[in-house]
Amino acid sequence: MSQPDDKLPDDKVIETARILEALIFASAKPVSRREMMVYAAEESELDAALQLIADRYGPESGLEFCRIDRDWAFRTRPDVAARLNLEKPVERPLSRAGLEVLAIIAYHQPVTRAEIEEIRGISLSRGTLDILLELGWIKPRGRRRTPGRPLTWGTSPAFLDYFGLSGIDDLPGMEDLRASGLLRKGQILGGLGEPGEAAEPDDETDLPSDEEAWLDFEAEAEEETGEGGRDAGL
Amino acid sequence: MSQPDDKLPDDKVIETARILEALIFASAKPVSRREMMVYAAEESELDAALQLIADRYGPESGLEFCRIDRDWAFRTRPDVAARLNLEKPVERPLSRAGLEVLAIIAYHQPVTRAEIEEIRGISLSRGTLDILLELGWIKPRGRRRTPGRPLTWGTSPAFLDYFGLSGIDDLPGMEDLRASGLLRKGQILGGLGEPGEAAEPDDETDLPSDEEAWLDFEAEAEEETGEGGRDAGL
Amino acid sequence: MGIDSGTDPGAEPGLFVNLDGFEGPIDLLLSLAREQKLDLTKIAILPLAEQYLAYIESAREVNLEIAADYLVMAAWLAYLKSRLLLPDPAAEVSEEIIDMSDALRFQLLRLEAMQQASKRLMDLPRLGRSRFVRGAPQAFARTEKIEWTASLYELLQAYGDMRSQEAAGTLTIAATRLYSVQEAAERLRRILPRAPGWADLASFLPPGLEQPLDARSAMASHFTAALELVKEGVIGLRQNRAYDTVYIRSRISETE
Repeated sequence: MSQPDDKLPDDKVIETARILEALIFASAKPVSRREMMVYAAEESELDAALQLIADRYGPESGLEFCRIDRDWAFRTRPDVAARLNLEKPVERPLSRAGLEVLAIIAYHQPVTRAEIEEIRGISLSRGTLDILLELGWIKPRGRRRTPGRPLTWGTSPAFLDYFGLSGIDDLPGMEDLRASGLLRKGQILGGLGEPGEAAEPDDETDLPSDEEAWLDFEAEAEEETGEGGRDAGL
Repeated sequence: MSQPDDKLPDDKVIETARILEALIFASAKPVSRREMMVYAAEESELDAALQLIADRYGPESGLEFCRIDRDWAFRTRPDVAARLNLEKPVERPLSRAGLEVLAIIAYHQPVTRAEIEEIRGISLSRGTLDILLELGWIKPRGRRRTPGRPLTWGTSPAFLDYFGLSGIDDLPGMEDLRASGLLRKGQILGGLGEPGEAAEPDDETDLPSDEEAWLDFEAEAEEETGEGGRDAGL
Repeated sequence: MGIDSGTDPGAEPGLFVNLDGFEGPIDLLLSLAREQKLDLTKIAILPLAEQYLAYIESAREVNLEIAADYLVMAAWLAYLKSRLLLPDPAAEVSEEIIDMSDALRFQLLRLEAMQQASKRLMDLPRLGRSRFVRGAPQAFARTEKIEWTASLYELLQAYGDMRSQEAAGTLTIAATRLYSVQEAAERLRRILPRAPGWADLASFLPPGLEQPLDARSAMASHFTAALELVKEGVIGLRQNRAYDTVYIRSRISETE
């Protein structure tokens, strides 16, 4: 596995190195010499090509070209890996219930917990809203001006960001959904409808900024946990 | 993305480049600037590091350092892939209608469903947009400021990645098509009474750049929700 | 949508006019123009219009069902043709004809450009075809952090499914008093021990159910609740034959 010092790598070796570099990059497992020999005319050419790749992935690179037994693979250099190892994200798809609740909040905001349950026809488990809240995709949107002054929910800027929407208005309306085949049959019953079109005027229309909605929310938390004065909120 | 010519990259930039190279190399999906900024002190350092990586992966490498909109990824070079016998995933081929609609969305974006139908002269069958949406290649691009406020569609970052494009301007023949005026929207045929009127460009074509359409959208978002539009999609 | 007929190619063997292969009237026009190997920018509109009309006519003769889009175009072209054939076109009229012809030409060129663009798009070095991603992607790890993921498609699909079900009429008018099974069970648990012996289940329904839907809903939820209570061993249920009255009795009062 050595390139004679007095000779520059010839074009053939360079070409083989390019192919092997791509092959090893795209392979899920380390690549054996046997697999690589498909692309090289002879053993010495293979060795020269491997040497060329090893040279390209020197200490100035964040990667190294390693031999594992008789197989070859790219690995993150340990010192770089240590800097990259912050948190390992484990991706998990959002549950069906989570998707449904998120969709309802997105389309019907501001919407109360009871209304979400009404639309889904099933009671909401505590964890579902928690996950959405933790994801930062939903946020409190003030209180409904009805008895009990229930808290309403809406989507956050992070929601738009994640789904690549420029605004809530970007969500396809009923017509768009039906036209694209996502809404299957028949007519839609009136009432709940297009995104952004709230069913009833709420308190939150009086709350111009997020900040105030949050204040309101915090006040509510107080009310629930401590014995709190009645008029903590507004 | 420029490194002042009179300065060699300093150690900090070299180190950041190593980390980013490893991060992007290890990821199957394009890595966003936001993810990368975790490892760079400032934007200029990030740009310098990306430039350094791009320089290391020239044509002598079997890999290409690709910009996909504002994200970056390593992909094998197409000329090398032709020589590799890698397993290719089985794809359900898009129908001719699907392909045409995809091209129209790509070249005419943002474009409404009605405009797509006008260009093709035939109504869009249910499921065509649905398939493109399922593939993750298209996404809503805000609403047109015309009566009915129809939803417009555009392509997604995944579209760019799949077709190996850095941006919409890279679409094959885009410049010629723009120059030839063939990307004009609007209805021309079908209205028996007003054949001349129809050829007029519509509102949206008056907005030459995405930026303006964007501003337009933000203004609307502010009106409706009272929240300032964030840089959600970009 | 488009052309619904003739989808079964074996059905009519003698058929030589087939609209199935076309993606709409403009596509048909393009294909007619291509047969003539005509330069679209210089194409004479009149013969093209005539060919289109003849094609649609022959499709009609073999009783093909022709989609409205094709017929609208046919009407438009027939109008254009009549104008073009006008013996002595006044200045105003000829201007209109030029406009119409130009509009048609533009529409043809525009669709052709998009058809070519779609081919060039597919000729690009596509991912998984000519460009490959890292085969062994690595997530850097020290601590685990759950990242919930969802796609816009899934979100829209979930919403679409929900609304589709709603539209099918199973879940309607949410504001009315529909009894949940849970509520019904609580109600039965509360009332039943006070009732002596076997009694009609219907007599346990809450009062004031004027709407038939409300009554049906209450009956359904009370019946389901009753089944659950039977499972718990709290009550007994009896029905003498199918569709007959359902009787209910508390086991608790029985043992006491």
